[in-house]
Amino acid sequence: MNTARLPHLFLLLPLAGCSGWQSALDPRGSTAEELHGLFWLFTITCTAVWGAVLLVLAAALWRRRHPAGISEAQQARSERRSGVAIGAAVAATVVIITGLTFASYLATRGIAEEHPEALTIRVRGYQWWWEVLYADSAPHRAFLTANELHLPVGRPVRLELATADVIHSFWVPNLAGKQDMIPGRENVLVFTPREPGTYRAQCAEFCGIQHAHMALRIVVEAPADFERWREAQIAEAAPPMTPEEEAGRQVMESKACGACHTVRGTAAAGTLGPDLTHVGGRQTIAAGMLPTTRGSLAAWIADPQTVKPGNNMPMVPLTAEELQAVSAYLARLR
Amino acid sequence: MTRPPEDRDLRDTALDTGQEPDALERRLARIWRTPPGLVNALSTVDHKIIGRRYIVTAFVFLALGGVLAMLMRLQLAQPESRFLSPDLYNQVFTIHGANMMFLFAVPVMEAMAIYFVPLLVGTRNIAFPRLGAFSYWVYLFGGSMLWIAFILQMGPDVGWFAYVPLAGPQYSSGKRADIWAQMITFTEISALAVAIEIVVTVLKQRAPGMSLDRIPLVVWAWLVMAFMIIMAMPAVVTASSMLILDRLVGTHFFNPAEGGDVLLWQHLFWFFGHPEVYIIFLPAVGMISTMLPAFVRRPIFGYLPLVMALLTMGLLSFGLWVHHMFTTGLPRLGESFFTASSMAIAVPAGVQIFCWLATIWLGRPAFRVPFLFILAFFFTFVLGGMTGVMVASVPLDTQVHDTYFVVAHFHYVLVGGAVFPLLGAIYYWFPKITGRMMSERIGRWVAGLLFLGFNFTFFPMHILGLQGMTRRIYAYPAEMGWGGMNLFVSLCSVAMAAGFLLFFIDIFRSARHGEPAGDNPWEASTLEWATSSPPPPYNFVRIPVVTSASPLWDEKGSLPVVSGLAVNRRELLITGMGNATPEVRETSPQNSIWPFFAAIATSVMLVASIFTPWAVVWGAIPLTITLIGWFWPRGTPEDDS
Amino acid sequence: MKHRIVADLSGLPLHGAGSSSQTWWGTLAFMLIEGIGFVLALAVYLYLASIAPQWPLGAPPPDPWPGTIIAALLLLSAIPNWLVGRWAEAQDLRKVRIGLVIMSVAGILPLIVRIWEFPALNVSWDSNAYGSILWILLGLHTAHILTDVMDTLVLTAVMFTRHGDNKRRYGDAQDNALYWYFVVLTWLPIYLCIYGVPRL
Amino acid sequence: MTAASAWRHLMPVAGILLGPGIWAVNMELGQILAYPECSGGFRFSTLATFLGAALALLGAFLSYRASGFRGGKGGPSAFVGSVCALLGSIFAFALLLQGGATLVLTGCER
Ligand code: HEA
Ligand code: HEA
Ligand code: HEC
Ligand code: CUA
Ligand SMILES: [Cu+2]
Repeated sequence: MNTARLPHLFLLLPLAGCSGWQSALDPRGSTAEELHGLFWLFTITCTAVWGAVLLVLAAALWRRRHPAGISEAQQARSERRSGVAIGAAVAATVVIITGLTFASYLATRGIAEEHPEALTIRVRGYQWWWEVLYADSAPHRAFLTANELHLPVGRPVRLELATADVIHSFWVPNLAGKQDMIPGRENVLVFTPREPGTYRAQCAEFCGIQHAHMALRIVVEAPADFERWREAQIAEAAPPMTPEEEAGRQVMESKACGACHTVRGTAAAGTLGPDLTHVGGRQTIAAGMLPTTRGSLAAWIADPQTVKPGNNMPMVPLTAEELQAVSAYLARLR
Repeated sequence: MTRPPEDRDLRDTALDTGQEPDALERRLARIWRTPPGLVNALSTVDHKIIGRRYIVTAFVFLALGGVLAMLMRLQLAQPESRFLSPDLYNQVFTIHGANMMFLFAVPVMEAMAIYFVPLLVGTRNIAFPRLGAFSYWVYLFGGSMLWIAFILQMGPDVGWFAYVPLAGPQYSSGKRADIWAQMITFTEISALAVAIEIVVTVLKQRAPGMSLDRIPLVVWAWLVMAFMIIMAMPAVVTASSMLILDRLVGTHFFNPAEGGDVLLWQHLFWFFGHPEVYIIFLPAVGMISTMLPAFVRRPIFGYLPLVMALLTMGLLSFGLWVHHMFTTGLPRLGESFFTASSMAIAVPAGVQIFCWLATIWLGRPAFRVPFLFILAFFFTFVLGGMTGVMVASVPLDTQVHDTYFVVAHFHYVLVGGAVFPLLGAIYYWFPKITGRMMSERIGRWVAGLLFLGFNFTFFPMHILGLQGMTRRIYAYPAEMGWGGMNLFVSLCSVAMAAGFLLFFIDIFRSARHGEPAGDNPWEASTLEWATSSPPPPYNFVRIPVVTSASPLWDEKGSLPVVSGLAVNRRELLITGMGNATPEVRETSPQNSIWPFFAAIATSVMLVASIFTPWAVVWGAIPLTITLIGWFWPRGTPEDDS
Repeated sequence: MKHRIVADLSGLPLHGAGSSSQTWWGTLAFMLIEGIGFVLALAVYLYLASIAPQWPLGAPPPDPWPGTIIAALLLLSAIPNWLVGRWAEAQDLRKVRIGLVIMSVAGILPLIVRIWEFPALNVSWDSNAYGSILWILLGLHTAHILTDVMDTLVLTAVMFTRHGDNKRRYGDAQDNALYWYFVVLTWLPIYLCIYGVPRL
Repeated sequence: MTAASAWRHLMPVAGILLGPGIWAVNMELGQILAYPECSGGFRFSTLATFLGAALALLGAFLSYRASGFRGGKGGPSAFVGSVCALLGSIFAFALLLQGGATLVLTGCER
């Protein structure tokens, strides 16, 4: 660590600031906005109360006192006044608490509105990645993807949250509060993204060894862009363009890959791992660990346990050419 | 052991002839003492010896837990650090939390009670003292089991509340989660045992005249704590036992595929878990109420509302537990009821703060070290209480739940609300325990380092949580921008470690070379200061009589006492619940090795049952034998009636 | 600090009964702890029943005969139990000895019947959550009876030794009787849950 | 112990019996009633909560009366009565806050 940076650390504190792509202090969605307001109401009120307590404490410590002490009658009077002051403070507490509680109730109601026209997406948590299902009334237009969500700006979205194994929790602070994914329960998260951008979500419930690396990208875009993306996702996997990519496709189908992964349009039809039909087009792989490039794909496939120790993808032994081929193929799948 | 006939039923009045000035003291010392030697040390039932052991052991666990904290901070100081592997980090935070909550915080509060309740209420020993001996060994063995498992890399790694299905048979292999669950059983048995002792001592062994409105506030706090332990602990033992059964013999309590429920675990755990934190907090609050008068030189203002606040918080705390489950998808209306109760608890909390402020206002503060810790408490705990009120709001909690904001909240209330008052209490009562004062100078450094170190370490965590940093992550990407603040936090945590290190140094130094304290160095008003420092084995030469809530201030000249108790056996006084009118004399057990053996038998049975259910059956046999040995009458004078 | 004697308590008796006895309070404390444990187990039963699609889950309702016999045995045993309490209060050594032997038997009998009660539940502990909680409820109460029987046996043995004729032992016998009432009483809600709720 | 003396013993602790007791029952009701109340129909939870608050206040008042309307001076009975009066009031406050929840929320929110 560079010790020259030490003084600058103190600057970082205020600069740590209010913007961020995984920040509750930078609301870009309906729910997050409401909660942001509630947060500041509570923070300002509570800071004021805390400050008042400390002021009274300081006054109690350092107020001027009679060096010779006071008479019993004066003492009794002071005690009576203290009693009244305490009563007043309790009354003030009751009023403030009631106010904060009702603010909380109103916000609860505000974020719980139902939207029949919401876009419904099912997100299922796995140890340590996210399966995403865009449902559709026409079954051939439904599709699976992983670790990334695209949402049209301004339209309410309804996430149906499920889990395949342990408890996970879906949290995209810029857009909404979190909701747990619990085995045996069907939980729902509803919110409306208000501003386009790329946001980061992270699993917020301890789910095992790689809980730290279970993140999601959420891309909020214009409705037209969203539809374009959706059509592309519905389509089958892009065909290989070069002999190397063709060899890669065969690796996918013949080696263990196909036992766990699906690439629609090929023989690979496993469901134990993320759907790879359009993996090349995603921003990251391994649930937010690496940016999607041909090189990182190769690094991941060559040794997933070094990149993300303990995760559920085994190291599949491949020759160097097979590795190059399959990563070229997967990079092609946009 | 035969005794001369005139020894039968010898009363203390008989020794008052004035011929030998110390006859009574020497006689009592002989009857009540614990002789030297290993076997006698293992057989002692003197609450002061047991209490001392308990306190020291709890602080050892604090140090160990703090070392784990330092390891975590080292790992988190930089993004994607490779200092700790994910498996090791997950064990470290689990054991840090479980150790601090189960092996430090609750035991230390109980330990202080074991030592001080009999002295504060004016009796010779705690009720059921052998239970206390048993409790200590069970606690020691259970805590050791956890740490030995960790050293053997079999440490639990599922978080201090071990949510299922992660901790269940399907997703947690090996014995790690079972070690956690059985550690719960150990600590709950030992906590329940002490709770019973406290309840009976406070209700039935108070000095004559110590009516309900004259009981020291810390004793009230310990009484409420004891009742809370009795009502809350069964829930967590039920949960942990069901977990072991699910894992060991195939029951389905938490398996939704076979009619079980994942949330059942959370309900059971948090029904215990929330009262648990008030079990830790209320004694600390009591300590402040009892210490404050000595440092503002007047009685506490608002005795009645303070008692009410203790009772209200104790009861109300049993209805808050779902505030740990706000994001589980339960109906918001039901959850909001828990918001309401969690908000309402701020009222009695506020009452306490206001009464203390008034006490300081009306008094004349003396800025000695215990008082400095009380001031540190005000700053820190009230801040923690504010963030508590914030997370009590359902919608707000949906953003900050499971983030470092909550980590900040609970460290603020735990360290600010419990540890600071505890450290102040140690500085306050160390003279009574050892006969020597701790160092004012070092104490100021300790208080300063801990106060500043703590706030600089934990305040930024509020911001980190709001900026998206979730809990229980062994590493975070550099691109998140959390690195700078985490580094700052880790650096400041060194100040805390330094503060605690100085504290331990001061303890060791003062125990040997501290200034001799005398009976009442703080000129305090409660009964424990009426006897010598350290107290003799029998606590008081004669049981005192109490005529006010500040006995030593209101009876300046001499302490009223009663006579007539026997001195040929261990005897104390049983008094009534309301007014403490003397009812009967009662004997107090002699030293016995059986609690130690019973603790060994219990521990063997509990550890073995992690591996096979038959251990419960077979292990019950030696346990039964030791229990028979414990309760079989021995024909000692204490057995007379 | 100097002392001044303000009262002489030499006249106070040694060791009291009822609320003046520490072991009485200890017995109450144990009753409280175990009572809460039972209430929790019952709460878990009702909770699981409330979320289940049907109840009982995947098994016929338990056969009520062994449980009912035990209920009858326990209720009947309250009579000798009450007598032992009275005799202990009167400090009648011979009668207390007989009474405790009877109570030991009265405690062992339900345990024997219980051997038939577990299979009569018609479900195994590892079949599903319903089976699990049923076995726990029954197991808890069995442990309850078992520990109290052990207690009673030891107390009976002590009564036949030289330590028997002692105010403390009579107090222990009274506490033991009090606790047995608790064992009997706790069976009732458990019985209703196990055998009544499935038939609702 | 006669009925009258039993009553006399219970009065000072009315606050701590009624307040927490009603509040505990109401907590359970709040969890259970959310489901049926979502589908419309009479809001039993509102009735129960406000009625409960009134009863808790009654308990607090009874305790206060038993204490002789004194601060707490006058023996353990007065002390207990005053403590329970304050305690019962706080539970009544918690019940009122819960009642507020039933007024703002419908039971359907998840
Ligand atoms: C000593 C322990 C202690 C104490 C005293 C408290 C006190 C409080 N706690 Fe905290 N809490 C914990 C220990 C403690 N807590 C722990 C360990 C956890 C996390 C467990 C885990 O997940 O690992 C936790 C978690 C926790 C949560 C769950 C958060 C989450 O996981 O999402 C909540 C939510 O309601 C909560 C609320 C409160 C409240 C309302 C109080 C109140 O009692 C605070 C009341 C005090 C004050 C309010 C200050 C004084 C009052 C005044 C000055 C009067 C005026 C005040 C106002 C007008 C507001 N706590
Ligand atoms: C009483 C309770 C208590 C106390 C005092 C502390 C004290 C500290 N805690 Fe901890 N903490 C918890 C209870 C507590 N904690 C709980 C319950 C959790 C949740 C666990 C979970 O998620 O499951 C938690 C989690 C937790 C986390 C979150 C981990 C994660 O989510 O990934 C962090 C992170 O920084 C942390 C840090 C610290 C630090 C820096 C201290 C410092 O205050 C420590 C101070 C340092 C010392 C005490 C060391 C001094 C000792 C020596 C110098 C030894 C040498 C001396 C001799 C040998 C004589 N704690
Ligand atoms: C036994 C199961 C299994 C096998 C076999 C397997 N994978 Fe995986 N794979 C997974 C799992 C599980 C993940 C998710 C890992 C994580 O993020 O925790 C994954 C993730 C991936 C990813 C990243 C996907 C994303 O969107 O982040 C790629 C690419 C991938 N695997 C390619 C392959 C290839 C190529 C092969 C064969 C050589 C293969 N996998 C074999 C289970 C498997
Ligand atoms: Cu999934 Cu944490
Ligand atoms: Cu809580």
